[in-house]
Amino acid sequence: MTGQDAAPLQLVLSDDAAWDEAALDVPPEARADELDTLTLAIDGWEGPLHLLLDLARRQKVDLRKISILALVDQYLAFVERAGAQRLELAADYLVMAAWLAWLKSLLLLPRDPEVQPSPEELAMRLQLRLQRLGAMREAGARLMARDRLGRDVFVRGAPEGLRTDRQVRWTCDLFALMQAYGAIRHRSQPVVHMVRARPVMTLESAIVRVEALIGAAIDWTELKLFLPPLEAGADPRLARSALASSFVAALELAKQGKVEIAQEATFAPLMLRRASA
Amino acid sequence: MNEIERAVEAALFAAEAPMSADELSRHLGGAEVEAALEAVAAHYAGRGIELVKRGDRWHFQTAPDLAHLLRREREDVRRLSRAATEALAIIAYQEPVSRAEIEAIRGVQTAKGTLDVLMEAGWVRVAGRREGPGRPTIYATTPAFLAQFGLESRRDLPGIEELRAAGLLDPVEAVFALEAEEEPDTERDGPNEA
Amino acid sequence: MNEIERAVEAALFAAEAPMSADELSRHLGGAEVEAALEAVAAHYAGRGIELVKRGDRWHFQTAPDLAHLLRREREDVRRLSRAATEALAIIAYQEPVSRAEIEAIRGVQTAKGTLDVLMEAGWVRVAGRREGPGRPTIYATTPAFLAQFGLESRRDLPGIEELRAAGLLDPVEAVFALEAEEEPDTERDGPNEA
Repeated sequence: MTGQDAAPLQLVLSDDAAWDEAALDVPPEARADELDTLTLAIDGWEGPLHLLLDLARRQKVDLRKISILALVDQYLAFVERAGAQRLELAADYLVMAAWLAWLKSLLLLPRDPEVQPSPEELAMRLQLRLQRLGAMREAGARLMARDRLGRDVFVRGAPEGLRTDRQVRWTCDLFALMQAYGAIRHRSQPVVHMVRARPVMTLESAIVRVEALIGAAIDWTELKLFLPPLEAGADPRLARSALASSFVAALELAKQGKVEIAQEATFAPLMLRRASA
Repeated sequence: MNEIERAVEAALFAAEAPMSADELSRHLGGAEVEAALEAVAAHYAGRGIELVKRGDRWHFQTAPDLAHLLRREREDVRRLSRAATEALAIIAYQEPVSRAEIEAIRGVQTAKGTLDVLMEAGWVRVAGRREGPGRPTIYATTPAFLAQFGLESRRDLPGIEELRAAGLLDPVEAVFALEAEEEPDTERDGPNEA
Repeated sequence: MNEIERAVEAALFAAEAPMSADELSRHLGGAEVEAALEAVAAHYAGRGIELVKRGDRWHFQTAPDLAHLLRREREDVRRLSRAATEALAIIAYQEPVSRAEIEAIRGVQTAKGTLDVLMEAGWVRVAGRREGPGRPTIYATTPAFLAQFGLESRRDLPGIEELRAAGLLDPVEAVFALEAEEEPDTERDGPNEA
């Protein structure tokens, strides 16, 4: 154990900002020199590795030559005193304490070849971790101490600014123009439905015709004979229309009680005669 | 270059606004800056930037003959969109037309930006207002339009018959006509009779 | 001083942000600017302002030795917490690194806000993901980081060569892999867990 053990224990729960003021631009070594009393800056240490590093720095030797045993003792002493002061330590500080106590026992006890890796190698690895963290802390401090933009060096206060005005040059060719116009013409053409005039016999004319002819026919007469005669070259569809219209005319006249309709069998000729009553 | 000149140069460079000799002197702890200002200004004469005095305040600025460097124009070539091409075609064939007329002919709404693009391209101009309800703005083509499309005048625009001959009119109907020839009568009549 | 040098000087003076030689060349209509940049930089050496290269970008700034004259009341520079400073150093010296790697070196968990602060300052960026288990996000520094700390490149990071030679910048992963291989879980967990 070192002489620092005798120093009065002082607990400082510093806030982060205060830490910055103290720590940032000052190399950690310099700070360690100033600390004659052991200051527990829990927030500043962040974790057990930071505390270990801080303790290691107090040995005032190159981190590579540090005495791991002494370091372990200091750390354990710290945890012990924190416990005595009823200071709540985060669990990871205690986990580290347990691990260090175990490491210390390995280092002090006669060598057990079964234990792999060897305690010396474990100690070396801890040392390497401390070196890495120490290197990064120093690097951070050196970075912060550089000539910084906006603090030590300044850019132009009121730059005119460079502007790139984008100008769009539009292109189009005559074919595209014509194509577009064609598309519009097609799209905007009014939709016209042409209904072709077709020779038909209307229901009205069929009723008139059948009613006129039925007056002369007293006997059953086939519906076909009521159809108008088909002229040569006439549209055959006119005949179909006349048949359909005449049939419907017959039904209509039957409904009116003017004719009677008979059919002997399915698809047999339709027969008409004047209603008897 | 002495230390006061260096300080003057740096301070004016970093300043957010032009500074008078007095302000500068105060900023630099009371140094005598007049001679330094003159020396620095002389040093920059003919360079890309210069130190100038406006009123009683000094500041750095770009050399006037290089002012064009501060604003650079970049050209992007872009193809006219379909909507813009259609609008342009309508204006070309039927000018002068209002936006409402363009919309009526296209059968779709035409965004304000579409006409803006055509005017930005320099092919379409506002040709006054149509007398009548709402006095709508009417649009017509420009000489640049004729130049772009290699036309002597608007009369050189292909006519409807030429468009038809080129197969650009009613392409859908043409396909139908072809089918009609091949189909028997009865089938074709079916859907046509109403 | 030739015209390209004048143009380079004027453009960089007027620019609101550092510019690479390519950007500058594009802005100046494709001019060959490399030689001019070197010439202008040489001309300003020792003056109150200087032309510096940070990463591949150039900008004018005041000479560092004049800081005492120019330092303003209001400080533009943010103070970083110690955690953020360490994280920044780890990222800068060992980029690209994952959060887990930062934590492995620092021995403590890194608060969410720590990396956010660095990214908000524009000094650190997400540099993709590392191929491998969990595909962790990895972080690297930005050109603004180099400009902020006056570094021409990451090679100029203070002491980086010595640290590399001492093996202190070896990938953390490798160290971990070694430990994981050789140590049973319980032993390894001791110092690692935060």
